[in-house]
Amino acid sequence: MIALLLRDLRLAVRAGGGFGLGLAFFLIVVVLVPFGVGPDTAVLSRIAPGNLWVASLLAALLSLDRIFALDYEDGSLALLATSPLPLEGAAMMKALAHWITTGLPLTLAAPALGFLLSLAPEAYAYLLLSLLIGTPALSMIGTFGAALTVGLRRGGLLLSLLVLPLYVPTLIFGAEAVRRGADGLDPSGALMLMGGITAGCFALLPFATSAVLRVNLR
Amino acid sequence: MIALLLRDLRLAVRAGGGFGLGLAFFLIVVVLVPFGVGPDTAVLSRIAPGNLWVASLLAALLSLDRIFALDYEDGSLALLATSPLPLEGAAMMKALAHWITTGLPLTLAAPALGFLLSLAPEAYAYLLLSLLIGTPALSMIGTFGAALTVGLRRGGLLLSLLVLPLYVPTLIFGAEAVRRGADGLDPSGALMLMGGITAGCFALLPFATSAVLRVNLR
Amino acid sequence: MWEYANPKRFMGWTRPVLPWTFGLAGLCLAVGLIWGFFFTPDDFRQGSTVKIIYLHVPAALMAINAWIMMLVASLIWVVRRHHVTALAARAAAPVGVVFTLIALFTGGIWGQPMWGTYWAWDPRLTSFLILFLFYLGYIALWEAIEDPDTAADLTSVLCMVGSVFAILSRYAVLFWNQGLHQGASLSLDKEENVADVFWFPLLVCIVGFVLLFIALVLMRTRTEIRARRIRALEARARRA
Amino acid sequence: MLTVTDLTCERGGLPVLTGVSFDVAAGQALILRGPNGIGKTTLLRTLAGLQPAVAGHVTYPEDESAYASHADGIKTALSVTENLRFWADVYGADLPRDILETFDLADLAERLGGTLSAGQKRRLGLARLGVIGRKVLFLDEPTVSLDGFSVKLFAKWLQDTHLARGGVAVIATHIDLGLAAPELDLTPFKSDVDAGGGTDEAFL
Amino acid sequence: MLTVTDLTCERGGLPVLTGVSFDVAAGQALILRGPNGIGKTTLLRTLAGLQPAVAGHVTYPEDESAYASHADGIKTALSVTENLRFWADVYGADLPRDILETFDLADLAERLGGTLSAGQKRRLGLARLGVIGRKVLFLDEPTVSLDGFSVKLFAKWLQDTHLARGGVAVIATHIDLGLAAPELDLTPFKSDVDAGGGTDEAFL
Amino acid sequence: MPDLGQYAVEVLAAYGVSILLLSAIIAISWRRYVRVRAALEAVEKNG
Ligand code: HEM
Ligand SMILES: Nc1ncnc2c1ncn2[C@@H]1O[C@H](COP(=O)(O)OP(=O)(O)OP(=O)(O)O)[C@@H](O)[C@H]1O
Ligand SMILES: Nc1ncnc2c1ncn2[C@@H]1O[C@H](COP(=O)(O)OP(=O)(O)OP(=O)(O)O)[C@@H](O)[C@H]1O
Ligand SMILES: [Mg+2]
Ligand SMILES: [Mg+2]
Repeated sequence: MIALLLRDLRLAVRAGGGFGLGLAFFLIVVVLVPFGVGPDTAVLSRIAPGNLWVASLLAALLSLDRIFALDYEDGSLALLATSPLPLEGAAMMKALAHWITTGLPLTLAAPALGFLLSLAPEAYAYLLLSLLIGTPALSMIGTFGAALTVGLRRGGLLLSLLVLPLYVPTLIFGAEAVRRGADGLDPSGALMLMGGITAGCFALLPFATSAVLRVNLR
Repeated sequence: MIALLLRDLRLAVRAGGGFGLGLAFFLIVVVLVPFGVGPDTAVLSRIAPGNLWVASLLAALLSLDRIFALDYEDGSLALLATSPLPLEGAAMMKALAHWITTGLPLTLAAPALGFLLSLAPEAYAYLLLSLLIGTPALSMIGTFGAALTVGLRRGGLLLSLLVLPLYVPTLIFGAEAVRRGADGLDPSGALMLMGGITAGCFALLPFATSAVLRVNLR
Repeated sequence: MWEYANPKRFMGWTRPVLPWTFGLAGLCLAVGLIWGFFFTPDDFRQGSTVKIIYLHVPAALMAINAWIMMLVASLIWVVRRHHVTALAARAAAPVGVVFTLIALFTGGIWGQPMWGTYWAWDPRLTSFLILFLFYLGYIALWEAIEDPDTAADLTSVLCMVGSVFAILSRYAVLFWNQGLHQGASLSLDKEENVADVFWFPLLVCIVGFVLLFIALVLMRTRTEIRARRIRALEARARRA
Repeated sequence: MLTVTDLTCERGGLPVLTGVSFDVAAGQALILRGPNGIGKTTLLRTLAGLQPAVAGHVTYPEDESAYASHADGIKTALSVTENLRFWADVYGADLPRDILETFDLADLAERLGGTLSAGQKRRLGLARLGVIGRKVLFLDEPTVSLDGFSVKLFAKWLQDTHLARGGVAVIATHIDLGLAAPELDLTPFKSDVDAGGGTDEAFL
Repeated sequence: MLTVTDLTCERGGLPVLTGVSFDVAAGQALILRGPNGIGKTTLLRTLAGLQPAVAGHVTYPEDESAYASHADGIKTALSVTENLRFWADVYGADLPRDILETFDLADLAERLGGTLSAGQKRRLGLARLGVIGRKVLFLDEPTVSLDGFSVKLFAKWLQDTHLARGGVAVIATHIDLGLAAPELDLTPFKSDVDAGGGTDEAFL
Repeated sequence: MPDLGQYAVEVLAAYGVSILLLSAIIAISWRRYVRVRAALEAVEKNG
């Protein structure tokens, strides 16, 4: 299982800076918002928590379709499914690799970008914490969506359509935690609920993912 | 050339509602923003023009990597390049097909979504107009970006990274036009500049695209 | 009981049932809507807008129930692999979408006189928007997959996972915004029930919507079975 | 070691092959023959457990099978050695020391998968079979794109290493591998147009 | 009709083949032979104009060539007929009436590309060559995955239709096509380790 | 026609659109029902 994780990470690095790209996309989306919304600092700071969370969600989304697509096309997925590796474990490793290449760098970079959007100073700690707790759930849910659409050409867009509604609870709790932090309220409720979602996702979704993969390989 | 356009459109329709999906993604991004930003109508209405433009940009972006990737992988792109069809024409047709499947439906649906974000009533006409003028440029620029990254696995993210900065002028003028419309100012300057960008893109980018494709096929 | 889910048996027993269901649905809807629209008084506070309730509440109820029916059908498909249940779930989704749209639209229109806005990010309204998105994704997945059994399997899993997340979203949305929307007051035992003048025609309308849903799902399931049979026959003919 | 009794497999909702039965003893190979589209790939995928059988039984020792498809599962961004080591790790095996020589890949050890020619890629795909050390192999046209010399190399490995160690192989191919193995022509097993079974059956 | 003089082609920055020269007269085919990795694919891509030659000349009538690669360019969501009609439209040609029979695709005419077996796909890829009506064909292992019968079908089309009409074909293959055509073994043209040319030269 | 007062537009729009949507789904379902039935009959006759 570790072999799969290492291979995926190595491939991400080899294929032209897999690590940097999610991050760069995050940066660009965050930077685009002022162009669209206008340069008013009060408005920007007001919408900063939501903005950062939506941007990280989109950054996570963008690389989802590659989680299984390449392995499916070159035949490795069928070979993996007939290998001694349990497919549930493979699904979990895939999600983990996705998180390490997108969720983690994005979390670490978010405070710097909060700065660009004049996020309230009190909120930085909660921004970091909420992303740290929430992004693994995004990766796991996304892996499930990627497994659903793996056989389909043009799956990218359908994948987003399926996954985005599933992201809603995580997004709400995440942004709410940061917003509460910025307003000086207690965000621990939201954080705890989000932790529950993440734990639940990792407990259940690997099974759904592997079931769906088996169907798609049939 | 028409054959290529028709084939691409047919493929988009066959592959599970190619038309609807860009639209659905647009809808979802627009809907997610309030979850991130909070339900306050005043804030939402304030950021609505930028929001709608950023969302349409992201919806256009998401389907870009499929413009050439499938044809590249199954070998049709090499066959097309050695066919009597001029590659510039093929590039233009690809952009056109992309616009018809994403830009156009998105433009038509934008007013309905403006509604959800309580966009100022005066701005609807300009929203429609600016998207109608601007989205073809998004498709053409995106096609160029897709040609740049066609040989690369995991091109999707790199593609976004390359294309998003190129989208900035279109975004600025588009959102500005809508914002001015909402504030009751005259948006014709921004609209005209955007028209210039679109015309320029269609005049020059097909050549750049075909040059880049030839290099990638080598 | 399960044998009625065999495609041939299903086609057999639904043929006579279908026109009756449609007829009854039409009757209930006509009675309920005409009663409600023409023969009920205006509310002292809401004026004539109470009349929207005869469309809004049944549509909202059925929008949720259609999804629940799809969930049950998906579970049956996964456990017992009866083709008809999978096809019935597929047939129900567009009907559910229409009910969702009606609930959203009538609610929005009602919002203008009551809350002064067509759309507010109220939890109930927002949950419905999310439900709408789930319907869209579910239908898109069905449409995107070539092989019908694969499609049935994948959409079933999506429906089950989606249901869990839909419930989570409901709680999340409540957490996010307290909202303007009215609480449930249709319960039969509560004191502060809607006045009887509104309640009886509403009940007839609800029955009408339920029957209409059943009729539409039966009809569309019959269509799906026939389409699937065409597919199977053509595949066999090509093989020959 | 491998017993197949009265197997029916389907593709696209309809049965493709009906009543396939055969036995392969340890140390034996079986060559599947039949024209394009008869159902060789379908049969191999069913044997490998990638798709369920409509009827019949397949028995072989558990956790001892491996499947090689038309596609090789080679990662273009990993080198030849890295590709092989990955599969060795997944199967918890060691990389046999002479595996690169056996499949004439020694010169290419550090080359990236993406820079191999069609036949070199295929040799790498076959080398995976030597790495994972499974006893029951299901091979779908393993020699596509190989030149005559490489075909012999592969046949030799199969005969002298895999089968000699008591392995078993079922191989679909259109060419002559030069193996002394029984052949099974699938044409007689082609399903009748109105044979029962298959997921479409309920609708016919 | 096709003249190649002193051609050098490169792959991955280094020359692979040096000094390849041959002539193919109208109505003639040439079979390229050589072990895996010698450079057959590279040579064919250079001839087809997909990559530039390092040195030497290739001449053939303009707008008369077509290339068929390892991949077939088949759209899985289009039917067999739609796939062929698309290429006919691109080349401004009509769909020959008997093309489906020629390649034994008549039964599959309405099937989607994605539901074909490996060999059926390949036959569809070859049928494209019959549709576009080009005179100079560069074919890279055209018979991969084909059964014996289909190989004969293809050889017959090539001999009786394409070559008989004055066409030309250069074919890389590892098997015996049963064509009466001269063969060219590429082994002698393999580039020296320190042969000049190639984009890396400036750094050597 | 009952007197709908100041909210006539809203109430009528709600009824109009709802009935339109219901008719649409019924019409679409019915049209497909008829078409698929005819197609199946054609296939069964030929097969
Ligand atoms: C787009 C917006 C709306 C949506 C999606 C929506 C959704 C729903 C749902 C799901 C129900 C039934 C659930 C239950 O009975 O607990 C319901 C009932 C109801 N809605 Fe709405 N609603 C919307 C807007 C409105 C508006 C603006 C009003 C008017 C003020 C309104 C008034 C009512 C009433 C009176 C009921 C019946 C409550 C009861 O007695 O149970 N709704 N709505
Ligand atoms: N998705 C599908 N739907 C319907 N029929 C299919 C589908 N996939 C394959 N088939 C058909 O099933 C039959 C068996 O295909 P299979 O791939 O097993 O053949 P094969 O013996 O491996 O052929 P080849 O030698 O060409 O690889 C073929 O006739 C093929 O056309
Ligand atoms: N991107 C690359 N970088 C470096 N070397 C490469 C690259 N691609 C191919 N090669 C090498 O170039 C040589 C020629 O490859 P080519 O694909 O032309 O061989 P081929 O004769 O077609 O072989 P086959 O019969 O296996 O298809 C091979 O040795 C191959 O390893
Ligand atoms: Mg096969
Ligand atoms: Mg080659």
